[in-house]
Amino acid sequence: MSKIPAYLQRGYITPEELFSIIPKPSEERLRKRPVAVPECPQEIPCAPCREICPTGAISMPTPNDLPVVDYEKCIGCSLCVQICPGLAFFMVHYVGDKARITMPHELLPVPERGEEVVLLNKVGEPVGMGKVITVVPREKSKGDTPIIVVEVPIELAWDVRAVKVVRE
Amino acid sequence: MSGKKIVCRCNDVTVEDVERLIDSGITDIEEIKRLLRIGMGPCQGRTCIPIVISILARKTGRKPEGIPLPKARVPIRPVRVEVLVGGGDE
Amino acid sequence: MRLNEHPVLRFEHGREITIYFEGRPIRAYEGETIATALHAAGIRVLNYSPNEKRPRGLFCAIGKCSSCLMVVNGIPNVRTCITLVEDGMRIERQHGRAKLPREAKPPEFRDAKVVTADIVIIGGGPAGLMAAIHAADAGARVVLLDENHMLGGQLVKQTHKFFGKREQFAGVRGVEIARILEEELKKRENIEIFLETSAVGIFQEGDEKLVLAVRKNRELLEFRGRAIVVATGAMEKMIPFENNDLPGIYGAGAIQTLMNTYGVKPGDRVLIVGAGNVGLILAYQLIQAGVEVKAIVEAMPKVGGYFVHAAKVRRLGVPILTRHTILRAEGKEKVERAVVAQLDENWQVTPGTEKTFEVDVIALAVGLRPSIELLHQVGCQIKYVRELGGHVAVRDEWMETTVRGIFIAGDSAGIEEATTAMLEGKIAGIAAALRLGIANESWVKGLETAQRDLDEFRSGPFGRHIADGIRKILAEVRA
Amino acid sequence: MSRIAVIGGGIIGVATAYELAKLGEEVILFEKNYFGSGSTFRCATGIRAQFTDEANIRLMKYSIERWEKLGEELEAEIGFRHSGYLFLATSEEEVEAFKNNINLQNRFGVSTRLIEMDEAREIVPILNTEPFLAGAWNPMDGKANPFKTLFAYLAKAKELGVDAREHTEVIGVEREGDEVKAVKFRSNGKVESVKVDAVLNASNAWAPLINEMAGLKKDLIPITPYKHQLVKTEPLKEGQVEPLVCPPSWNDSYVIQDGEDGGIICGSGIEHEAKSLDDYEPTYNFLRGVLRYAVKIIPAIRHAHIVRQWAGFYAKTPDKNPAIGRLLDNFYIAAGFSGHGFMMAPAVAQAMAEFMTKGKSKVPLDWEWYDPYRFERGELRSSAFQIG
Repeated sequence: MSKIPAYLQRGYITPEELFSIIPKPSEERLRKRPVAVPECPQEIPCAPCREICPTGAISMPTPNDLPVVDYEKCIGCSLCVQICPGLAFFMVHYVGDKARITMPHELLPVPERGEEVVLLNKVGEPVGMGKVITVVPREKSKGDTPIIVVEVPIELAWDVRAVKVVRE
Repeated sequence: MSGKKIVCRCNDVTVEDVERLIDSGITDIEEIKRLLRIGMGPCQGRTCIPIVISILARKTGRKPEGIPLPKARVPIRPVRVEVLVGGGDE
Repeated sequence: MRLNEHPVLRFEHGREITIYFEGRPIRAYEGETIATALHAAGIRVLNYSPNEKRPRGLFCAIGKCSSCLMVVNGIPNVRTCITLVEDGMRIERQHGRAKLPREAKPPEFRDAKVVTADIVIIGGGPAGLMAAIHAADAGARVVLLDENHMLGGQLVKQTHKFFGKREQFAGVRGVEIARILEEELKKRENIEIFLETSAVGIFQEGDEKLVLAVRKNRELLEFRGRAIVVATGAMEKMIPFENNDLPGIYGAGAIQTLMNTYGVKPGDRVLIVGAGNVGLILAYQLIQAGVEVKAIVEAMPKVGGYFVHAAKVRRLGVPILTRHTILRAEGKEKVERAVVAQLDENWQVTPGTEKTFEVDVIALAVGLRPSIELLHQVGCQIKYVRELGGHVAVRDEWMETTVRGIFIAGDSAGIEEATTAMLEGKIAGIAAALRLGIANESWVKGLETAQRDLDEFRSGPFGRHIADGIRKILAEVRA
Repeated sequence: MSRIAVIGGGIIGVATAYELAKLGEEVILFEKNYFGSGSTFRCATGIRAQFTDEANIRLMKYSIERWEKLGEELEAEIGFRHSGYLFLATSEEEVEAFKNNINLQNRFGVSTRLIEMDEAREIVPILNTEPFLAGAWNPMDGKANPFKTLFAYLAKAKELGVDAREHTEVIGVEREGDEVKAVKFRSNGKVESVKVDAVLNASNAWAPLINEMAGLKKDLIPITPYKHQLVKTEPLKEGQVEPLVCPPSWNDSYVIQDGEDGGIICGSGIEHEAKSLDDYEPTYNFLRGVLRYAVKIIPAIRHAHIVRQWAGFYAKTPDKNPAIGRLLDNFYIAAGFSGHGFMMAPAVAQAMAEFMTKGKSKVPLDWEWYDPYRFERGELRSSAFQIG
């Protein structure tokens, strides 16, 4: 029996594991503009990201292949984040000492622009607070999924993948 | 409430009941079905039969492939008698 | 316990009415089932079992497991999970085996309503809908029946977006796919639809096939046609553990029905057993409905479903305990706690690893098996194929079983996905029309396109497993 | 001690194997499917002495006496009880016929009596009394659990050394002159042969095939399988329809509560000749036809749910009486029970075992009446009354 990848035993993938499968965008590229990074390490029959990408930046010879993003071709439009059925696409953009993470948010309440939210890492632990920069509501999203951009400390750029909205 | 592992809800048959019968030498699923009345209740065997097959496979070393599924019968879900008699009756 | 808002779904209630549970008035809405209304009112124990007087509650929610039998208006053995509420209904818990009412009048004997068509399609889920659309386009007169009050099968409970390719509805939510297919169906004048209609048996009378069915639990129907497509989907497996019959333990599908069809929360704190796609998707749906998921336990050493589904619930704080199993449920009349433990390499419980979760719901997502009862009953050859979820009907590349004129598609042909169910439905619908000589040869092309799409979909690690199972089935046909 | 092969693992074969072992014989028992899979496990569970001829009345009176003590003898719970049979008359002519039958039955010690509908309603509280004029009621008739009974016989038989083989098909009977010498059988694809001193053909519907293997004419004992179907409701509280209730003029339709789970079993005279010996396909015609009458007997059944319909064989002879006796020097038959095998088994098994080993039996079985050669001679008996 082949060895079971650690991410399948735990249900989440560490940055090290992820970047052993796909290349990590360069610091320069991360600072230029948002770049799409698929956290999709498993061969499943799925192709909407490739189909929706306006610049052909996502390569995937057959639907069962892993999506690989050509970071230079990626214009940071977020359509892949909106459409991805597995909610596995994220965009990362380094801005000063912060990182802006674009992520899907299919829960209620949907945060508002400017709202401070609890940042959750890949196992749902709160790791700090962050500000919501942008909200694309469900009606405006190409994939019926609201997406939000959240500002997080740069060192958490590869950890924060969800938020929790806490209101009085 | 005792910690029973229920195989058949319709007749309150437990894993232990099935194992005991198999240990006594009854290993044909048709015979197990009739002696414990598994699959003869209102659920018509939907929940219990796969569990019995897996217990049988485990206890006898047979493959599930080799254990025949007891026949499904008309009607495949319970139907009220008055419906069968007075068809078309609203 | 009723859901007022949901990030994806909108709930439309029928008229508010009153039903009486053991004399106590309870608010209910027209269009919902008795069990749903009772559940919303916090009533978990529906009856006491015949021999051991064990409390029993809702389990399957689709009229199959017999766990929800109650006395309704004096009539015993009513399946409350599929019987709709009516104003003023009197509902009592059933205690074991029931007495029939002492006074009754013999009903009149009447002929059943007869509906004829070329092809009778049983099941209005993704497979049946696609079979109907394609058989109709190929020129057949089609009648489609489904047990539920709406078309779409399991799709209507799916809030997540589907995988696959764009032409296979990838990126579209299940609920939305159901709506699109239903619209397509209704555009076609040669399709007749019967909802709330359960097929209960197939009889072969010469060249004609008779599908005996019951509508709304009170009307007998005879569907007569020359070909049948059985697209009856799947049902959930159950596993034995201590007190596995305690009220508050549900099949995953039952929770989806309560929550996503009727807008009723199953409880407050849930333990899920099984980290296949069903368990993972359920966890996400529960969180969407505002229910806390304490953990998912999985006996295998890895997540069985898609990794991306696991990652979605992990980042919302749900632990996934692989190599763990449920030992027992605890509670007096309903679930109060669940005890789990770790498994070693030999699938034995490691002593000292017991963990207790304070939960009021245990959801079983331990796998599905094909609903083959009709196929088995009518005499199709049945074979156990593990890769396809258990016993399945032997069928050829055109989805035709060993009983000529009876075709299958979707989960009833082998547990897979809605996407493949739709492709199989297309094949079965076209094949049935071809076999009857209704469709001309040009339709073979469409059928072959669907076959190629299926091959492509199944070329990954998940699909290869299925393809292995299908090869075993096809070997049986050739033998 | 001689070695006897019993062919057929239904109630007659299993019970006779037990009786033979009890008499010290070495018995090998063959069943091609699983035990009980032929007609026994498909039966309607009823046991009655209300027949219309002396031979069957006397045999069944004795059989019921054996049934009473059978559980004790086999040291197992077999679910036998005196739940009675209630026949209902719909016309004055039928009431007269009932009276004649009752006289005959009383003459041989069977306690049947004519009752009025008030009493009938006491016996069956949910009975529809309106269409009926009177009932023939024998409280000593009854029912038993066919599964438990067969397995109780089988367990005891094995204890006494019977070599009981299921999924083992007899494929040949070796014969020299008027004697059978060996039985050839197949199990798991393997063919074997065993030398025997005697053979009993207890394979009911399949009996003509075995006779043919023994070199006899296939139609020497003309047995035709008729599909006799039943439908059953979900389990219900016991005691609602305890006896078998049957208005014979309504196409022999009947209802009886299963003694085990209380489900109501409904049968009828609607029959179809089986297309083959594996044609157990239930028919739509029967499903609706049987219930049409059942709801008139017990109107409250309308509220119960049918959970299954199945078919078994009435292995019928032309006069609907079984063929019991000797066919060759050491080749015997007890088959063609025409629907009465289960109820007759305790008596027939004992009689057959004694007859095979001692040439005579103390069971009041009229060997002349059941003589297997009567068909060849064209001497048919009066048709045995056929219910459950």
